[in-house]
Amino acid sequence: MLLSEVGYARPETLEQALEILVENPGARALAGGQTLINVMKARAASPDVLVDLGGIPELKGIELGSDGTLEIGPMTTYAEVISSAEARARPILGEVCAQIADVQVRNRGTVGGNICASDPTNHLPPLLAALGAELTVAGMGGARKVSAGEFFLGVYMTAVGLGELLTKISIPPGRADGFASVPIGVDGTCIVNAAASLNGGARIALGCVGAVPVVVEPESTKVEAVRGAVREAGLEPPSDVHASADYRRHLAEVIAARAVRQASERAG
Amino acid sequence: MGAPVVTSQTVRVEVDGTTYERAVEARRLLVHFLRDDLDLTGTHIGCDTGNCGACSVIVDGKLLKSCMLLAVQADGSSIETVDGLAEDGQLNTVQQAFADHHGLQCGYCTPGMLMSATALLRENSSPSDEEIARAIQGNICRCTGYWNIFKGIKAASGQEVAE
Amino acid sequence: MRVAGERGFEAPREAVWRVLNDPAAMAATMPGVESFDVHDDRHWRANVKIPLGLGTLGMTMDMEKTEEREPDFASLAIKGNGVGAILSMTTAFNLSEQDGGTKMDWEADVRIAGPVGSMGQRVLQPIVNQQVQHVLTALDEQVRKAQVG
Amino acid sequence: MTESTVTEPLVVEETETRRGYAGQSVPRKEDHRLLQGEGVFVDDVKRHNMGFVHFVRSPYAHAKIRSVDVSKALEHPGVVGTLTGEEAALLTDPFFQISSPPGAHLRDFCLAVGKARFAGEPVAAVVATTRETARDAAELVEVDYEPLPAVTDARRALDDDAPVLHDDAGTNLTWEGVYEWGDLDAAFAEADRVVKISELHFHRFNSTPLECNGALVEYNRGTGQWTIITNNQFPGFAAIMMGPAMRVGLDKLRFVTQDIGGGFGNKITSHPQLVACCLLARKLRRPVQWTEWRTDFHLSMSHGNERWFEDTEVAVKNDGTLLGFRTTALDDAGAWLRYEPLGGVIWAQVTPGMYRWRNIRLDFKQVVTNKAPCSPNRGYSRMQHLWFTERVIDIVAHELGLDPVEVRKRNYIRAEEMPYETPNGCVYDSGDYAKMLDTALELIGYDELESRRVDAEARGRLLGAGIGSTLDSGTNNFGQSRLINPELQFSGNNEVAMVKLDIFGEIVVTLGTTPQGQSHETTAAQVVADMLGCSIDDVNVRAGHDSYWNSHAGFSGTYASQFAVTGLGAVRGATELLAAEMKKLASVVLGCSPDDIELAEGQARMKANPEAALPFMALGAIINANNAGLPEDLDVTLNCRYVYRPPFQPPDVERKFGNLTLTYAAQVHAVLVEVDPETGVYEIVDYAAVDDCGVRINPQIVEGQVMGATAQAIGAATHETFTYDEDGNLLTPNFYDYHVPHALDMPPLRTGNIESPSPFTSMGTKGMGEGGGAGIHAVCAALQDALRSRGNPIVYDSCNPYRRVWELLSDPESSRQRVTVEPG
Repeated sequence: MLLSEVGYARPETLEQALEILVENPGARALAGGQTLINVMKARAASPDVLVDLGGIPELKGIELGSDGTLEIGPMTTYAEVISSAEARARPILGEVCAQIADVQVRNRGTVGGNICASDPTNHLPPLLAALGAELTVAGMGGARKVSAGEFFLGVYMTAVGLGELLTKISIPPGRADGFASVPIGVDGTCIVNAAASLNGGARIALGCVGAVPVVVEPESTKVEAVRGAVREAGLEPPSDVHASADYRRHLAEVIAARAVRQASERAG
Repeated sequence: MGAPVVTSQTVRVEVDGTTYERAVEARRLLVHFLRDDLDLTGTHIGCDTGNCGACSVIVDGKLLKSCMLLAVQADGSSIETVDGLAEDGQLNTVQQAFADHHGLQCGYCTPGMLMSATALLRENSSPSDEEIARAIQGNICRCTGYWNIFKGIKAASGQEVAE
Repeated sequence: MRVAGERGFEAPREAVWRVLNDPAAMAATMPGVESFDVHDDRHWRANVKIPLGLGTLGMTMDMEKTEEREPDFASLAIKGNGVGAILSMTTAFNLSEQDGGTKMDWEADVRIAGPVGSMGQRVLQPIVNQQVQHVLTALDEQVRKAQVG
Repeated sequence: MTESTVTEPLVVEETETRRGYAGQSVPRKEDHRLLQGEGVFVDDVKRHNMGFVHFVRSPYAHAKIRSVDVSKALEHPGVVGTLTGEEAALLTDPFFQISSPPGAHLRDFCLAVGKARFAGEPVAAVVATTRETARDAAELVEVDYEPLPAVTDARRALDDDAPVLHDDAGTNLTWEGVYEWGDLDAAFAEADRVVKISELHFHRFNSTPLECNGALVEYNRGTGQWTIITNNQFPGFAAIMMGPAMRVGLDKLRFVTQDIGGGFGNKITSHPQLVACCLLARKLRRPVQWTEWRTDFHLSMSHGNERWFEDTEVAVKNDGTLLGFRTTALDDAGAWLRYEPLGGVIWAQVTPGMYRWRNIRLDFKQVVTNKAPCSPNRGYSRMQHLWFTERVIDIVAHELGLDPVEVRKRNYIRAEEMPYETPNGCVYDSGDYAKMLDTALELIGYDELESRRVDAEARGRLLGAGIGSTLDSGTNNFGQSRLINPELQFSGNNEVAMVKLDIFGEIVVTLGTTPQGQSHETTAAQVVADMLGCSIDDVNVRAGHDSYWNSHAGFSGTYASQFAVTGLGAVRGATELLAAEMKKLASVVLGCSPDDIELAEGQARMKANPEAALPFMALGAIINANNAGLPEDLDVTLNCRYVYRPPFQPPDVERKFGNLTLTYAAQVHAVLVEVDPETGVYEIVDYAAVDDCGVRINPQIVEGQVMGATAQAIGAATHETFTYDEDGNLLTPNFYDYHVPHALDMPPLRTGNIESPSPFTSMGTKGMGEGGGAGIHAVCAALQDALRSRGNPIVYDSCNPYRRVWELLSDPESSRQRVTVEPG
């Protein structure tokens, strides 16, 4: 419950934030804090400095481009996604954000925080991987783009390196998306989740079955094809008090098929 | 000119209409700042993982859990807590409805629960059962099973409640 | 938590054996190693800062070689002490010659206790797997270096 | 001060005709402060210069402690001092053990000494000027551990190669007892069938009150007295544990509680931490404050008893008539016996469950394991046993192809048999279980079960119905502790109340209880106002407990479903005394006989001439401030203390026979679940809870207890579990993985009520509030019913998260191997 001593800075520009991160290798970005503060309460991790991104206007907001691409600032909260008119261009985004945690967390937690935390049970990593999102990572030397499929490196680990920040999430247009999960209780922590997108070939991303989302591309959207593709993905899911590895493997097949079914219904 | 890195700073907040200013360590959680530094003990702590919602307060109009926010992050904000709900010791509508429908037993989750109910009713003056349950999903109660809390919130919104 | 696997090296068994038994080379395989002290040929200590994205997990790792049968078998006991976690691990490897290279069968029994445990198995198990993969990849690198050098 | 004690319960005055507060859902007195955040919970209390305590906890489930070095912690700025196990062992004696040998030999101190026996066990304590600093410094305490193998499965604890936790005991089997009543051989000879169940498992969980434990402890050097402001829910028990250990008399320990954020039994055994705080307050010459956080609580405090039922055999007739059973209950107490082995007898309060079988044998074995110590949890020990009897009923019905409703009705104890003496001498006071079942079935729409099944199937779901019938035995006869240890000198029960009329006419009620949400201030005021004929607003019931009020006795506290009997019994007794004194005083002033006086409308007045009246204020003023001229022999203080003592005899230790509790509230719950056969995910779609706790003083409050217990049962049945890995790490150490039900998890609930007044209590009330276990039984039964068409699996565990349901679906056969039916 009680944090270790930590430095705090609240920069007003992206550049200031990057400067602090570069100067302090032990510094970490603080987005909504709905994961990081908890990890610090447990003292499972103790950054030297927290760089609060809450004061940087350019990291917020949702824009819908003329080509239908949604550009979401990483400091946009789930609640803002849910209520955003622009975000309805890709309805699955708001629908999934509404399943995350609870009102309080949705008011504070951010899209960027959810994906940068890269907790294996989070909702957005598999969703963005399935949607084919592109993530912009900026450092002092400039910005680069990383596909969602390559963004997640491990638990709490992403392509955002030391001295870098996630600055934008770009989501291509589309509507034929689905999301399914087996959570603990109604809308609790996910035991297995899956996102599917049928915009130009079927792509499924499975969550909770490894350190990072596992992307599967079945040959068709038929249930057997989907389940077969998941079966062949060679999943090595963790075993815990909620599910054995076998059960997670089984759920991954079922849930993937359900996500694809939802996506298909929307495609039709 | 970069932003300074500090390990403590002076935090100025308005809580339920009163302005407070205190020097506080960067690591101090908002809930401890309220309870220990400002002696506003109405806001409670029931877990250490951000799950239970006993510490829920409204910061600049948004319902948040004060255990997942540093006090320094709240600098300059206006905070509403359970202490500000009643006026001159008169229970407000939501508080009275909780009492009428026995929506509390030990009373420990109640401050957070009331803040969640307050936030809901500001946005939705006539919530459905489902909307009420969603609004307090982030608040754990171990005494009531929530059923009487549902009734209390529904009644507070002026809707009829089946007994 | 028990993890096991096998790995092939394009190097003779002796070369792999040397790397595995060279504390300095082994130190280089560990994630976030900051300093390294060799007490004697069976005991060494490392200070590591395991990078975890959200922060680092500082730990002092005491390693003891518990058994050794050159050139194919050794086992180690590792005790790690950190603020967020206590680690206790036993690991063993078996080297055999295979297709001109070397095959290593390895297994490890990893036990983690302390505050990091309160974050839950959903993150712990993948973290352990991740760190093991890190060590194995770094080991490849060390074997290659030893070959070149 | 006037004091009196009686052995017989008081009789309700039949002349009372005025509609009183009793029986009405009057608003709670507690609510006004709690709704404004103005309750005083333990962590709200502050003292000048107080230091914050942080415990250093063992990361290992089992380890030798080679050394504890606090020097670096002491050097840390802001640190005030430390306490180690070695110091504690010098300054205190081991806690008194309830058990007979070998459990009696355990040496339990406030901190681990020499060895840590579960992950999370406090090993040392650090005090600093801020909470954060105390934790920083705790990390600097260097403990040299030598890890030892751990045993976490009770079934392995008695293996030859199992590590022994307590060398002083020499075995992990710390207590065992054989209970046998009736004629088992005859029962099995008469049986048409014998149903054998190899193993059933009741899992480990607790009620997780939202507020964790805590204390603020001050030491008065001049008097040698400690003031312990805490949320311990049974200070009487804490005192008898702490006083001898600390080598002081009980008056040196002043316990103060006000508002408690839920207890459910889980706040009874905080005495080790309280002792550590006392030692620190004395050593450091300053108040010390300890707040337990959620993860600390899960790791170390008050888990509910985990129990295995092995080699069960049930003797049954073809028509479903139950004749008897044999089983072995293997109870896992965790690492220490802090309230145990009382669980080894408490179950016997409900030996036959609600059923008429007369031939029962149960071999009880309790073992210690490297897990957190067990102590009472809502439904303590009876819930485990009742789950077992309910599981037996359903499995027997299932295997014999009988209707579980019919089997229950055939075997339920009948209303006309009440009061009913069980095979072990307990007396069920009243009730009509069959009627309760009918009510529950009606509420759940049982008539339409088959059409709902068809409807669910059409949606790809499996519908199942389940019943849980359960008893809530209240008001313990502590004489049952002698069945555990014949040396113990405990028996009976008691509770205290004081009622006084003060100078300005206010009535002040002081209780010995420590409520945690049970609304004692309100119900006590209802009773007092009715008896004194005044407004409930004129009755002030003091909030909380303070042992300096002298309103407590040895068994005072709030636990084991007893307030409606013991607490209100004491309140009634004290109020009767006060009423008599008020009448006597009024009669002197008004010049008549006390019999001519009635108390009504806040006045003592002459029945024949209501104009001749003294307001309560006048009575209070006369005695307290204006008493010159009163007759010398007027024996009136207007300050009455009463000790209620229920009518108990010590049980027969040899036969393990006797009445163990005074009242038996009953609950019948019925649920409908829908299972998704593809995933094992299920949902409770309908729920009915029917309760009978005799006369209800405040129906809304009673219903609140029923609802709360139901929600806890739903949580326990579905997701809540303290699960350990084989190394002894707790896998559910906080609300990340220990999923308690949220608002969205709650099914629609219908409640029903029957009132069967208890013939044994003054108002016909029964203790209540712990009967929620019915929900666990009902969910288990409903799952078994739902899965019938999928290979007929047997639900064998009390906790059925989705993964277990999926296991039952995907491999029904391995669960079926647990059950065989043989000819009798």
